[in-house]
Amino acid sequence: MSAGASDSAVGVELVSHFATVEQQKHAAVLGMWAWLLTELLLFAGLFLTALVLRIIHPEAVQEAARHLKFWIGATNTVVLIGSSLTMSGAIQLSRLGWQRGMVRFMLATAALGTLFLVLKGYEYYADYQEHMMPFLSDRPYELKDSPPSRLFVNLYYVATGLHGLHLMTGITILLVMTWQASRAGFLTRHQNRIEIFGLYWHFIDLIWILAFPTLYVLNR
Amino acid sequence: MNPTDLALRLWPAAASATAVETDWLILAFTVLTLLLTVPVFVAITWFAIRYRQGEPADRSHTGTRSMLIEISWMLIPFLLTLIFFVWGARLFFISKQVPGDAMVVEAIGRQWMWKFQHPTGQSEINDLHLPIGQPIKIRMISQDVIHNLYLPALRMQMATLPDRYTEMWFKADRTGTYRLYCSEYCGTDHSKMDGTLTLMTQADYAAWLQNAGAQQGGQAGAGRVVYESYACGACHDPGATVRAPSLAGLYGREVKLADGRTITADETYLRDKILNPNRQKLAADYKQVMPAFRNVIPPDDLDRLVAYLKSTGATAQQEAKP
Amino acid sequence: MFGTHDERRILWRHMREPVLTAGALLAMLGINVALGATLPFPHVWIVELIVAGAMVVTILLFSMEVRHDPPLVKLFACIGFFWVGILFTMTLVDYLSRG
Amino acid sequence: MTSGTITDGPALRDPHTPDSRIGHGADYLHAEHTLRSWFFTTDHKRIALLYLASITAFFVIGAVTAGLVRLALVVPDGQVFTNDTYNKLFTIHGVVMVWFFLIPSIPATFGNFLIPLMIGARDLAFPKLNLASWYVFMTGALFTLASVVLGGVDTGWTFYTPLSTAFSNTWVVPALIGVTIVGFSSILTGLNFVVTIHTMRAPGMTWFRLPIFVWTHYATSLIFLLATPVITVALVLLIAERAFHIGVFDPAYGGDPVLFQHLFWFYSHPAVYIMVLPGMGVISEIVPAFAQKKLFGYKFVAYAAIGLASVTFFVWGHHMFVNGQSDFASLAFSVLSFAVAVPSAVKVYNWTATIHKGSLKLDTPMLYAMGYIGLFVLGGLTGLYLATLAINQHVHATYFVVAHFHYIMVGGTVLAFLGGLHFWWPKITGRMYIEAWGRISAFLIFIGFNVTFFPQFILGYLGMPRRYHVYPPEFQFLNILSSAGSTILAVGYIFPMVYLVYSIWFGKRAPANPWDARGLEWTVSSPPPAHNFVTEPVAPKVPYDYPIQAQETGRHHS
Repeated sequence: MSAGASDSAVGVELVSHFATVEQQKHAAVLGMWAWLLTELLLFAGLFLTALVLRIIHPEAVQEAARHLKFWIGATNTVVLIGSSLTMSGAIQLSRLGWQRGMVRFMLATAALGTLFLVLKGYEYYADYQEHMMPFLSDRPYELKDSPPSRLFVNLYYVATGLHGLHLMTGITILLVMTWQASRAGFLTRHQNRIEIFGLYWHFIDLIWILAFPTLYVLNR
Repeated sequence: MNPTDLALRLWPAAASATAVETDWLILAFTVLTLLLTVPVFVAITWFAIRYRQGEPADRSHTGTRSMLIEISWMLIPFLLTLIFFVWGARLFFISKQVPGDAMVVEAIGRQWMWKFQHPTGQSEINDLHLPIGQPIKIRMISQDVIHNLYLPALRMQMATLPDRYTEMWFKADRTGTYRLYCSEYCGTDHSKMDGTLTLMTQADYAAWLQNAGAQQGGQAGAGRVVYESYACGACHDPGATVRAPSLAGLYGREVKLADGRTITADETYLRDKILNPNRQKLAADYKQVMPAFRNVIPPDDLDRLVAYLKSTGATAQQEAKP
Repeated sequence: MFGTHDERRILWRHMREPVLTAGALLAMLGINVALGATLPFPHVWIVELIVAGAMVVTILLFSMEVRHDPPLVKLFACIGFFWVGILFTMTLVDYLSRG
Repeated sequence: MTSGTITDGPALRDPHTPDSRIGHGADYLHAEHTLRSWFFTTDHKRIALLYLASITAFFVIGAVTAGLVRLALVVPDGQVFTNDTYNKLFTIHGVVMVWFFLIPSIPATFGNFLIPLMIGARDLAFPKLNLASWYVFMTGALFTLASVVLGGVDTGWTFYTPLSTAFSNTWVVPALIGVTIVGFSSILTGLNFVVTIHTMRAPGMTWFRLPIFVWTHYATSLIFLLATPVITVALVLLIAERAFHIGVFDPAYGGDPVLFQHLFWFYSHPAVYIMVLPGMGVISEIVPAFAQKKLFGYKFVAYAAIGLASVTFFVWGHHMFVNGQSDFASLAFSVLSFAVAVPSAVKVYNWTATIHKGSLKLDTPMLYAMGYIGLFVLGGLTGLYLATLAINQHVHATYFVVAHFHYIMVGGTVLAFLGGLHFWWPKITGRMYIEAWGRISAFLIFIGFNVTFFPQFILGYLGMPRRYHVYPPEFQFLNILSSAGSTILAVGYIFPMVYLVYSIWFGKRAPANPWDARGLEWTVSSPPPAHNFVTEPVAPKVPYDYPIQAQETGRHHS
């Protein structure tokens, strides 16, 4: 047997309150884009805060940014770009109707996403070791001579934490969908779910592409 | 004139040229507002009567160009209101350009009191005495949350921020007693963070500084504010939920301590008890619950607080003697 | 997996664009990481910002396939960035003009 | 793409619908009866009623706290409550009224109920998401109510840091979490409306055949989507700062509390238009219906809705003229604020021109609409006073501001909400209320409102700061007047609650179109069938095709 192409056609099942499948697909795409708008503005608030901190306390922010784990951040960016590639692969195969290959690509995507979180967790652990958690009352802060640096470090935790939360949500949805998609007939009824989820996944990637330079690179 | 003189006032007193011009600005703006709205109200009422269903009326429409109407009733009010933008902006920027010869008064906002310090060193709490005919710059900062110093008679206010200095300046030209407020909500006693602004002639101001009303009679009064701002009364006032000794009449009295000694409550005793009450000289029948105020209360506040406690002591003794 | 020659050919035809996109993203990331690690000249952040912007555009147009989307979706993709622009510009008007 | 050009759709027929199209079969209220059929419904009409019930409850909470605030202010020396209690009361009033009543009020009820009917769709694009948004709303409400039950919160609805993060000793975190969660409900509703209006319009229902109500809800939804996330993140930063000491605004370390205000007002100024635009939509439906005349300048009003939703994002700094932002920024925000007046003015003049040479019926909804026009104009123009830098320097954070935004929010949104409620009540419930009672309530509310809030303009100009429990005695007379007015207002609010509820059981049955109004929602039976349209809905060739057609075409009609 080949890559798992099923005999039945790829398609979307019509839900009753829509008139046509085209309308239904269009609505789904538009709905996801509307959601992504809100995600962008959510993170924009954090990026703006980073920029303002940089403007009012340039030295302190630079000092704090130098303590971030630049190479873990860079590696994590590579991991996310890789996960975007596998997600694109899953979308391409879903269009071809190659269900088994698609499922493998989806599992790979989830694995890469998890790898990102593991690396992120390790980074937090290293931060902890290096006394870069100013909010812990029982652990003296490394840069205690530069009070404003705390603000940037705090922002780093909120921004990466919120991004991690989005990634975790994404991985959960992806795994549930992989389980559904591994059953026969999924692609004949719900192919567009893969595409819609792909938009979300790529956008989480996009946010990180912005967060990495904002937090790690620009302030060095 | 006393601000409480009139039961119903419809216009606030103005004590500077800027305040008077602000009044003219708002009056002129109100005239424009009426010009723009009264015709609408009249028209609505008139149409509602004239074109009631069943009333015989001409309801035919000529082919007027709606485009022209739409653009004109958008643009004309906009351009008219822009006059007021320019006027308001001009006044605002004048009130931001501090003259070089301005007298600088420092202001500190704190939950829930104002402290003002004159250039000659005298300071006062909640009340502010200032000369007229002289540009005055108030340079201010907050010690905790955001406050806002509001002087309605001068049509001025400015936030006091915890992280940086802000300023406002004015040149008053009318003597009198006016109100000052904190206008940025700042917690429990926000509405008690007010006081009076006394504008006086330069001679009177100089005399006032000489007599240092701020330093002398004001000290105990200021201490009362300190007492309240540190919420001493939450435990020490009669009827407070936490049981703590009453402080009225304490000064100069004999106090029985928990270790059996008896001691006179002099100034040193009061200061020690405030700065470091930890178990030292604990009064009999009471538990040690009071927090230490060392490094919490600034020395000048402590002076005032002690002055206040001394004054309540004096009053109590006088009442007791005759 | 993907046993036959035909299947590999089809697969490559469909995967060429995602692979090239990922390659381009990695290359741009490489530039940014190199700049960030070496800091070769002052104000290097301007170049880094431009490269990051190019990466974002690449993801939008290629990974998210906005290129092939109807005008309405293109508008939706742009409008968010425009609004971020409003937020940043008007806030910076304050911070950059504070005395 | 489905939007855009005006084309004649297929099979356009006379929009004056014959009775033959009026539905048979069970209407949406009687289609099912179990509790489950209400709490797990995906029918936009039933979800609208779930919202109506919840926001009415919140309105009652907000109104009672407002009444207690007015009661406290009868005496100047703060004898009625402790300062802390007073502070908690006005905070609860603000939080509940803004986030749990005004913002969801018209969109979540009438928007939910009417948008599918008006555009000829069977439901919103994402019915399950619609139900989810109600549950999200109720979850947020639960957190906020928890903070109230635990002992209240005293930061004011603006949650300014560092008061909210470091100094308040009340239940700030649950309140913040509640408001954050409610934001998601707004986002989901807005998302649903945007997608629905783009993709679900009936054949032939082009953009310029949509009622203004749909246009204003589209504009509102854009604000939901583009503004709400920014306050979400601002509140998340506050929660992190207060609960975990992960702070970015903390002045103790050199943070800038003014930055929070920027993020807060980037949402909260546009939020005013979340409250105002749907109200404008309601008025734009009521006025033509009761003048029996086409809305004047339809296209201008439609564009003005989108224009307002956009320019409103450029003006937030006028809340911060004296808060420590730069003078140059204040200048920029001031002039941009004046530009907002333009699209606002258009609407008022357009409604007036619509009445001109109409055939007027002064029924309850129309009375509310006329009250709305008057109060909204005053509210809007006093907003310009506040945008004027020198005036703002005096009246910022005084009762002038309080009066101004109550003219917008109560005079605007609440009157529009009540007008809409009376206008569509027959459609929603299938019953008629007693007209005379409706008229009395409209008069009472209009008079009570003005007696309550007009004195506050004077108080503000005299210099009485807002949020003052203890105030100088010279302000007592005007405060008593204001409190007296609020009792009239309260009676005016209680009236509709009584006679509308009464009408559900004892009211006359409503015909499909009791007002002889136009629009697809009036072509279905009252209450509408469970699936909205029994036969394929047909869009009218022009919107507002009332008997009296006005200028724009230049043609003469009867």
